[in-house]
Amino acid sequence: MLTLPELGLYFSFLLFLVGLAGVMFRKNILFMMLSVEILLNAANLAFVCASKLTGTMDGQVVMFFVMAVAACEAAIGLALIIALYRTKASIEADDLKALRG
Amino acid sequence: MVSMISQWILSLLIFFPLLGAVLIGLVKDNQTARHLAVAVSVLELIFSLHLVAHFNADSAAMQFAQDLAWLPRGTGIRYTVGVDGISLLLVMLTTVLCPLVFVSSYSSIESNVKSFLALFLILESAMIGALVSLDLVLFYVFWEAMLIPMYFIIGVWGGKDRIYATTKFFIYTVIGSLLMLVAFSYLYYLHYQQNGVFTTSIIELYKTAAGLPADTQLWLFTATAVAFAIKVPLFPFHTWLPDAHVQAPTPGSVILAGVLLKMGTYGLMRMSIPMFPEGAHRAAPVMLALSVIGIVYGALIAWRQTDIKKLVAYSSVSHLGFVVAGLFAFNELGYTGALYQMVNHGVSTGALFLLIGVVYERRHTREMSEYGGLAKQMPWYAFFFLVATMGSVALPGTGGFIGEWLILNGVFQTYPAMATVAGTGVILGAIYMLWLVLKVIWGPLKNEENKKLLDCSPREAFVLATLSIFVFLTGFLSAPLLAHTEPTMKRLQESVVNKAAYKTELVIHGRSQEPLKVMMDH
Amino acid sequence: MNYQAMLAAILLIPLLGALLNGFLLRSAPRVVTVSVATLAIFIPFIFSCLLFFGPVNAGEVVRTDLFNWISVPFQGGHLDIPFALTVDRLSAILLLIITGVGSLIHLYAGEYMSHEEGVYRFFAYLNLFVFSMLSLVLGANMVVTFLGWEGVGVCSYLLIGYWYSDEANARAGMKAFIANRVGDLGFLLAMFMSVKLFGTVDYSKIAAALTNELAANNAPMITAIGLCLLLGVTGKSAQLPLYIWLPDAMAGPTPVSALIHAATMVTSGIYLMTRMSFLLVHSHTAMTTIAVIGACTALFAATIGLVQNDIKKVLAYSTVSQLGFMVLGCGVGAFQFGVAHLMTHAFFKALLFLGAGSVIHAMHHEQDIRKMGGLIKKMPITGWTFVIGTLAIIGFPGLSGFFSKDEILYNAWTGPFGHPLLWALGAGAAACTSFYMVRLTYLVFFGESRVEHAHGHHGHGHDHHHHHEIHENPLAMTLPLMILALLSIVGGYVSMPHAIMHTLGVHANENIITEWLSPVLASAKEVMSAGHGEEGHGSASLEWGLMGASTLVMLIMSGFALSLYKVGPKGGDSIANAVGGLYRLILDKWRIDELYQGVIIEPLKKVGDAFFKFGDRALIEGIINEGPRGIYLVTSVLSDVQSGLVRNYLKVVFIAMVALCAWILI
Amino acid sequence: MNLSLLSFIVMGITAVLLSGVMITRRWPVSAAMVLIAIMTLLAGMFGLLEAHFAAAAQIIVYAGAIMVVFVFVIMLLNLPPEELRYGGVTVGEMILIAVSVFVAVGLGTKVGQGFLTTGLESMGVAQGESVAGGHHMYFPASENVKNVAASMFVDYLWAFELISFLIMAAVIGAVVIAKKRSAEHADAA
Repeated sequence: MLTLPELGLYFSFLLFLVGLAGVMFRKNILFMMLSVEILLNAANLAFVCASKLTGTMDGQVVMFFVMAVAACEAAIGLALIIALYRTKASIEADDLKALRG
Repeated sequence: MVSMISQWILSLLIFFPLLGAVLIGLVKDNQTARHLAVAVSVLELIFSLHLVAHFNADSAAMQFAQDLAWLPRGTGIRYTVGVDGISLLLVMLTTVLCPLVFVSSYSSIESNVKSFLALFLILESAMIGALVSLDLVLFYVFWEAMLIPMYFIIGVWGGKDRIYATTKFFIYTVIGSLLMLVAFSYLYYLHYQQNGVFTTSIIELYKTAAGLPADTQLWLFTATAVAFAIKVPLFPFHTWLPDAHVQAPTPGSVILAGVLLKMGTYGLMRMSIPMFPEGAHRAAPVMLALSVIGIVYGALIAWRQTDIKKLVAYSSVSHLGFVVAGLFAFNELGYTGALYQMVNHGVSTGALFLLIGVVYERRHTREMSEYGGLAKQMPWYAFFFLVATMGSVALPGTGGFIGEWLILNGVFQTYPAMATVAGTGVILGAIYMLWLVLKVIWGPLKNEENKKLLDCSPREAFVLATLSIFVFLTGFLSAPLLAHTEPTMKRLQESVVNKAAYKTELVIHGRSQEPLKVMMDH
Repeated sequence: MNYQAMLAAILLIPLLGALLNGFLLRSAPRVVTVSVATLAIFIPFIFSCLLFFGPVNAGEVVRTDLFNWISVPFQGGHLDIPFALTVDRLSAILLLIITGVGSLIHLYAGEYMSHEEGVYRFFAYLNLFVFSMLSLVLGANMVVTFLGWEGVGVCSYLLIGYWYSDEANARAGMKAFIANRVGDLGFLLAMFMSVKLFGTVDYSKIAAALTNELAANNAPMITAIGLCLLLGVTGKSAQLPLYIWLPDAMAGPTPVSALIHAATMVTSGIYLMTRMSFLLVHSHTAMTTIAVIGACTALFAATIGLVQNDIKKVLAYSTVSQLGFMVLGCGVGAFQFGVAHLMTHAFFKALLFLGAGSVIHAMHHEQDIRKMGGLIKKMPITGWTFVIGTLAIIGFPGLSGFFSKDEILYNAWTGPFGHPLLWALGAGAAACTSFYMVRLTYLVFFGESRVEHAHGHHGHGHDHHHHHEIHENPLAMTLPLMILALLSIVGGYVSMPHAIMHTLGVHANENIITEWLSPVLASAKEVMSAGHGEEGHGSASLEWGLMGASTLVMLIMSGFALSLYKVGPKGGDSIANAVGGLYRLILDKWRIDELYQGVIIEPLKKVGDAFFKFGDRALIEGIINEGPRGIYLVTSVLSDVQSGLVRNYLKVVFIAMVALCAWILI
Repeated sequence: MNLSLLSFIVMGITAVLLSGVMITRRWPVSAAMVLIAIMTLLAGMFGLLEAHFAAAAQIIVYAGAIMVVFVFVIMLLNLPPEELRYGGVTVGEMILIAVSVFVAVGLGTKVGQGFLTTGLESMGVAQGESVAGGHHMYFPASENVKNVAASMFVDYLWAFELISFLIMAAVIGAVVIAKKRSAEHADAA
């Protein structure tokens, strides 16, 4: 018999796949960040399901922390986008290759 | 009130310099920042006096302990700190050296003053943390935290080849740390396998580790000992030291020689030997041989250097060879001597690096041939130089003598031949140090540029005089100082000789008890 | 004031003097500096006299524990080393010599150094030296003795290099310190062995613990202790093979040579051997080695002394040679005569050095005896006291050297560890001594004056205001000479030979020094007499015979020297030319320094260089640097994967995730 | 099949589909709007999982606060619509997609067989037991907020405090990064 949390974990996997595709195939940093939000939401879903599965509150607490981290990420990331747009007049991810080894 | 202070004193000592670092960030003016750093470190020194005042010298337990929850319960990782006879002297050495270093940095550091001071305070905090932590993870965190400020101190304020030196320093140390981490993780896992709970408490792991089979012990011992040997540095892991010392700014060299190197020997004394007594026994001949080779090797190389700082750096290799040899003599004479020699080496070599800094600031060279005859122009400088030299060559009446005497005596009781070879290091030590004195202090004042050198400023004289006093104080007041370490040394000897677990316990504001298992269950 | 406090005061007052002069009185007038320094030795001298004639004379041993110095748990018990001082009959003699001769030399030095600037440094070092020397002889255990042992070494280092602006002086100081350090290692090892064997380093406790059984069961260890102590002695007392530092040490101011390198520091080895006599006598090997080393040194150094032209160098080699006599005395079991010779030597050699200093002072630092001559007319007090010193050292009958030296020579033949061969070596050394001392004295004080001539060439006009008129020095310099001359005459009667005593009708079993030191040497005597059934195989006739022989040799050699050098310093040239190669070899001090330099120092330097170049730079650094190069090759391939595009990094994450899920499925 | 399970499945499928829709939008604003919808759906799923606090927080913090910031920035930048693809899909990418679809289907089948539950049980984690060991208690759904609070402010107090620092640092950092450099402007002018 399928239970809710198990199904939720599966959905979270699918959501994660789609989000990852978004980050991989979009070159606009804004879209990438939106996709990252999906990734984080998928993770949150997994945490809540795990909390339900194990019967503890740990998962939910961690989900809350993830949410806080997501907020930070959004704040810093968007600030970076603004700063980037100001200096390069572009938010194309492919323009940023400083990490090339 | 006192028990309240005693309970929190170690945490205060760890985090107070961090607070100081934050405050320095808020200050605008460089000069104010310097004063502030000195004030913070002096306050730290005053706080640390509480340890001496209230330390129970009859006990080998971990005193002033604090045991708090830190990471989630199931991991077994806790915030556990405490001080015993081994760490007490080293904590005091750290808190004494730091103010002196800050005072000396008034003239040696000119650029990015605030960042330097903040990094240095962070370093102090990490050093004290590493010395007092009784939890492997906590120890590891502080151990790595020491690395980062030092990396920047050498890399930003260092000499010409600073990047090379600091990278080398970093890579060497990190490789060692990783080995140590692997060993600790395996031990952590073994403890779980045997007892069904996770713990990183050093006190608990003493029991587990001592019961392991000899082979396992040998492996774990080797992994940890290599990590510490790199930090010491023991021959043949020493090549990072001359580079780091030569490139580091004066305060960096002082604290590197004074405290950071002692972390290696401290680690051997706190972790490797008592945790894996059986392994230590098996590895002892190798460790002794390496340290004796290091003594002679370092001394001979030191003799042939023309760069003053390099000479002193290689002398550190030689001196720390003595310390390691003392540790592996496996008797109280050796341990006590090693511990005492750590302190003395910190004082006398610290003084030597400060002295080098004094002339380097004036002449911007470290070549011996550029100097000569400074005694004529700088009589006080010559005086301090001689005192530091005498401390370094272990003249009776200086602390170095007590340390080296105890070490050689201890080694002699178990390995007479090794002690005899190591004893030649005493002769070679005199040769290279007096050679240095001959070339820098004595002789005719030939170089025109040296003829207008100024003698030590009052500030420099203050720092050097303080260290000189310590050189002699440790030489005569060794009995009361060593009394603090005696029970710990006895306990260590019991554990090593019987190859049994090192037994100790936490003393939390006055009462002795097992480490707290459950504190915050609702 | 009780005796314990007095004992502590004896040690601490010189230290106080050193600190006062070194720190507080740096800019004080010269007279203050000198008075403080001299008083800091003279007050302890008074205390020493009180002790000497009080409790020590009564046979007591005064002991005081100042503080607990080192205290370490050890083998279930405790190794406690207090900073303890003790004075018995042996150390009392040395106390008197150190403080007494020391006071005289301080007084003398005040005048001698009158042309120097910043003498506070000199007197601070000198007082510090006396402090170290006192802790050497007063120490109740080996570690306190070692404090003094190394302390005198470092003070000697500082004083030899006092005129540091000349690098040669500083180098001589360094050489002294390092040669001493080699010996110190021996002392250290002896300490460690006694900790291992007895669990203590306290002399009295070792003596109590050392039973005949223990000694018999641990014979190799006892021998090893003895040989290690001997190594220490060769360093400090300038014996073969470590004597090389002492002649160079003459670079220091002459009062230093008198105090340190004649009267006190170099004799500490004899003190140590006498102190440890109860242990040494258990090892036949060690004693024989000591005796052989002493005898060889005595002869060897004396041969070098024959041809030296520097007034202080001659005295230096003479000191080495005389120290050889003392070590020989100890080695054959006649410790009391070693000490007696130590004392008489302290008197006459201090006198000779101070006399030499007086000459050098008057001649404005000229030390070459070929440029002296006929000085006795200009400096009568210096001259005649010097003659007394010479007579004493060559063993002119009736003077101090005669008694102490002849007792040693007699014992070298007949003593418990004696051998006629040892006597022969000693007698040869004594013959050489007679020759070079008479040569020295004659060339400096008698004959034609060669002074004006030499200085005439030097005066380039700018020197005109300097009066080269040589005249006697003031009382502060001559008074010590006179006192020491007196002591050189009478000092030897403490060790009057039996034969003479009997002839003179003195009714005593033993001479004064033997009687005085009998408590200290009792256990050693016991062991020696047990080892050698018949007590002394000597006789009065043998004693007379040996005495006569050495006096005869002395007279012949002195006469030979006088006849040779009557014509001036070139008198010896005919012999020198006859044995040209040998002469040059001896003039170059047998080239021992060069030997050490070539065999030990230079190879060690090369090893150091090799360690640095091949060990550190090539081998260790090579491994360290090449290892990462291999890693670098791998990483340079891998780094192409790092495109810098976030997208590509994420693909890796994606692949990993899919692989993880696939792994779970399978 | 009860109602809650049915609605959960519907919500989940919708969310996945919507996310597919989201990543293919050309206009950032529409993508953000779709994302808000996804988050709302997720909140509903949280509710069904009896994580009421999480559901509320999801709506308030995510859909409310974070997404508003996104929309603000999008409007601030006023970007033009974007071309969807930057080039052809490579062979490697196609293989990747194929494999991932395969894996996803496989995983779905396994989940349908109760794989996760048995997996957890085999790891020794039963209902009502914390992996980290310690508690053995049952949390009634009606007290969800209380339970979360009990856990968060006792076990995770340190982490909670640290997170608050992190947020503060992020706020300050965002201001510093996005601030117009007055010096630069002065230079430019």
